Amino acid sequence: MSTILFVFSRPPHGSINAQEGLDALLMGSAFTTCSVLFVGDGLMQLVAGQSTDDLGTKNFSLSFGALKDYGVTRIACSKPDLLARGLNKDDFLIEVESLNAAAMQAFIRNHDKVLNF
Amino acid sequence: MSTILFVFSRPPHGSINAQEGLDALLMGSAFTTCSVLFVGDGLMQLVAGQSTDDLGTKNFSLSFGALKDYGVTRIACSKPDLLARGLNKDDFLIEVESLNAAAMQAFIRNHDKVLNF
Amino acid sequence: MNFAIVVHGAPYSSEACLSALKFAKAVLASGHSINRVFFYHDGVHTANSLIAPPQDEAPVSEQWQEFGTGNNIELIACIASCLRRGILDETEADRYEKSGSNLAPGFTISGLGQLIDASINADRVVTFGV
Amino acid sequence: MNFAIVVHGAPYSSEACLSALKFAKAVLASGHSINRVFFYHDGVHTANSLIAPPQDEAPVSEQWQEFGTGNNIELIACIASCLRRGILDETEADRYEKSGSNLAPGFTISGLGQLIDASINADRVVTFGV
Amino acid sequence: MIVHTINKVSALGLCNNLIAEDDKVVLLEDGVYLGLQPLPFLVFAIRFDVDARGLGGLLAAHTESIDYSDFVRLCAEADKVCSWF
Amino acid sequence: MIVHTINKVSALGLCNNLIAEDDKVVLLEDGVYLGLQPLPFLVFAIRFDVDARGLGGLLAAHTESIDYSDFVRLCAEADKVCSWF
Repeated sequence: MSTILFVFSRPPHGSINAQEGLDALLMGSAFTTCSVLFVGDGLMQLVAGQSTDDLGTKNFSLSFGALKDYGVTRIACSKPDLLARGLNKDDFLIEVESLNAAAMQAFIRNHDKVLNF
Repeated sequence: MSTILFVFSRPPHGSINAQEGLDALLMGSAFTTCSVLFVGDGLMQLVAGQSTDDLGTKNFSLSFGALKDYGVTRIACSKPDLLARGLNKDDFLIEVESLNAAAMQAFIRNHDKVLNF
Repeated sequence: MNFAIVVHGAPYSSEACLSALKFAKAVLASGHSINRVFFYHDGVHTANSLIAPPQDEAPVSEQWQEFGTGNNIELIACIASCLRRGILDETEADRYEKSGSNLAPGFTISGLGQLIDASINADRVVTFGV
Repeated sequence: MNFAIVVHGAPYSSEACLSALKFAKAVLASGHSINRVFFYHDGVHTANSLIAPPQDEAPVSEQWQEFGTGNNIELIACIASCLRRGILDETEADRYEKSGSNLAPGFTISGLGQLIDASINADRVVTFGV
Repeated sequence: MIVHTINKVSALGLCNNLIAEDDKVVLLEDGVYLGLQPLPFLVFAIRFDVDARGLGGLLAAHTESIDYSDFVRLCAEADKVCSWF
Repeated sequence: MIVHTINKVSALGLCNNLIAEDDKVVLLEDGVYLGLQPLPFLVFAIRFDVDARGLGGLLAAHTESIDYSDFVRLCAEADKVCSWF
């Protein structure tokens, strides 16, 4: 069975890309082995304390807490992109591996398919 | 009567923003005094020799030649953005003023309204 | 003071449509007026009557309808943008021999001249882009 | 070799929809096959039957219909993306009590599972994003 | 005085040459991420967008959170509004 | 070998750390503007997109113009395709 790596590169809330990517990941993990890599402003999806009450949109960041329960195998982010944004992993709402360039390339190589959002 | 400055910042063909911006400029020039400023990858709208025959989309760059006939007052681009792209004005299909930062700020100040595309 | 508001973003796909609505409400709440809201580019998707969003997402399109109708504010969807994107009123549906129309109540399909007219006559123009 | 193709961009608004079509045609011309084309995000606008583009612009949506029907290739539009964006078949129009439907012939509305299934079973997945 | 609105990080590159010394910048939507670093302008960020993204405690000291009524007031005080996206 | 597609200039920033030495990069749509400068990868650009933008004579020497059948062949030769947008 093909394994799938989901790559998330868009910030949350400004467009629905992030939310529709997460929907696809949750669906994917019901069918096969899936992992996820956050790159660029996609890292912003993981920032803790998101509160959309006043904005009036869905706070889908709460679903990230359930990724492990859904069976998502590895949850990782780009270390260079983390540093470039002045963030550290304590700012995130879940535990995430941070990978350097070589480790990210290996991560991609070790999956059969890549779906980008 | 309000004067309008149109600001074009998107490259052509990848999305319809550039084409719909041009449509708005042509309409605007029928009603009032209009000028246009190209910034960022919007400068790429002006590159000569665009040929969309194989792509199968509309080659709206041909309409830029008619801007003066439509009464568009001034046609200008960002000099820093021109240099950053390694382009010079000979690469363009029409004659365009290139403005430095101070001149662009004055250009915006001297119009009543700004419409960005 | 009189505002013209221009919306380039589709509901859900982009936040622009929701931001513009919040801004428009604040304009009225501040005692100013709005001469027209012009939906251009993907913004015309706001006028699609067939949108059926999930229960847990804000019904942005419906909220615009209520805002326009409730405050008697013109909501204009650009005709050229609409035709390219499949938003039709009954007249256009007939003209192009389409099976039906899908323009939501409260919206009017009209030409780009309405954008220029609104821009010229407003004191301020604010665009919500994508 | 078997390809799955994923389209995120709406016709006209984005070139992605047109690039995907050119790619799909080249896949078949090269002797490969396509197991499914999955329209997600704004890509589902391709399935809107009410699009009436100007004469001088390529009718991308119609070209997809012809491609799918002519080559017997599944064109699936994601149901969740469709509902948010106002693309409905008759079943969904009835369910949400809407005045009509606008799904173009040749397209089928179905769930996200179809994206995963196509990705797993294809030899290659290629996404055309925005 | 001109109000410049910025709704995404990449749009700063379009306008940073065009913002005059006495202009004001309103960050909204994904543009609020620009409020994390100091910028050489007078910068305001829409609070709803800041909160939605969990950035309340992360904004640079000089980035002022505002609501939509403040945004409208800034637009009314300005000579015109220029929207970058 | 992985084929990476890039369809806009800003997407290069997302993937430049993720492209391995033996990978190949296909520029399409607005991504072909990246073909104007030398890039440290094996770079191909879709000819239809290059021509539509008037870039025929402006591409960097090492950027190779290809058509869609070449693009399909590169995908078939690769282990997988990764799309950046």
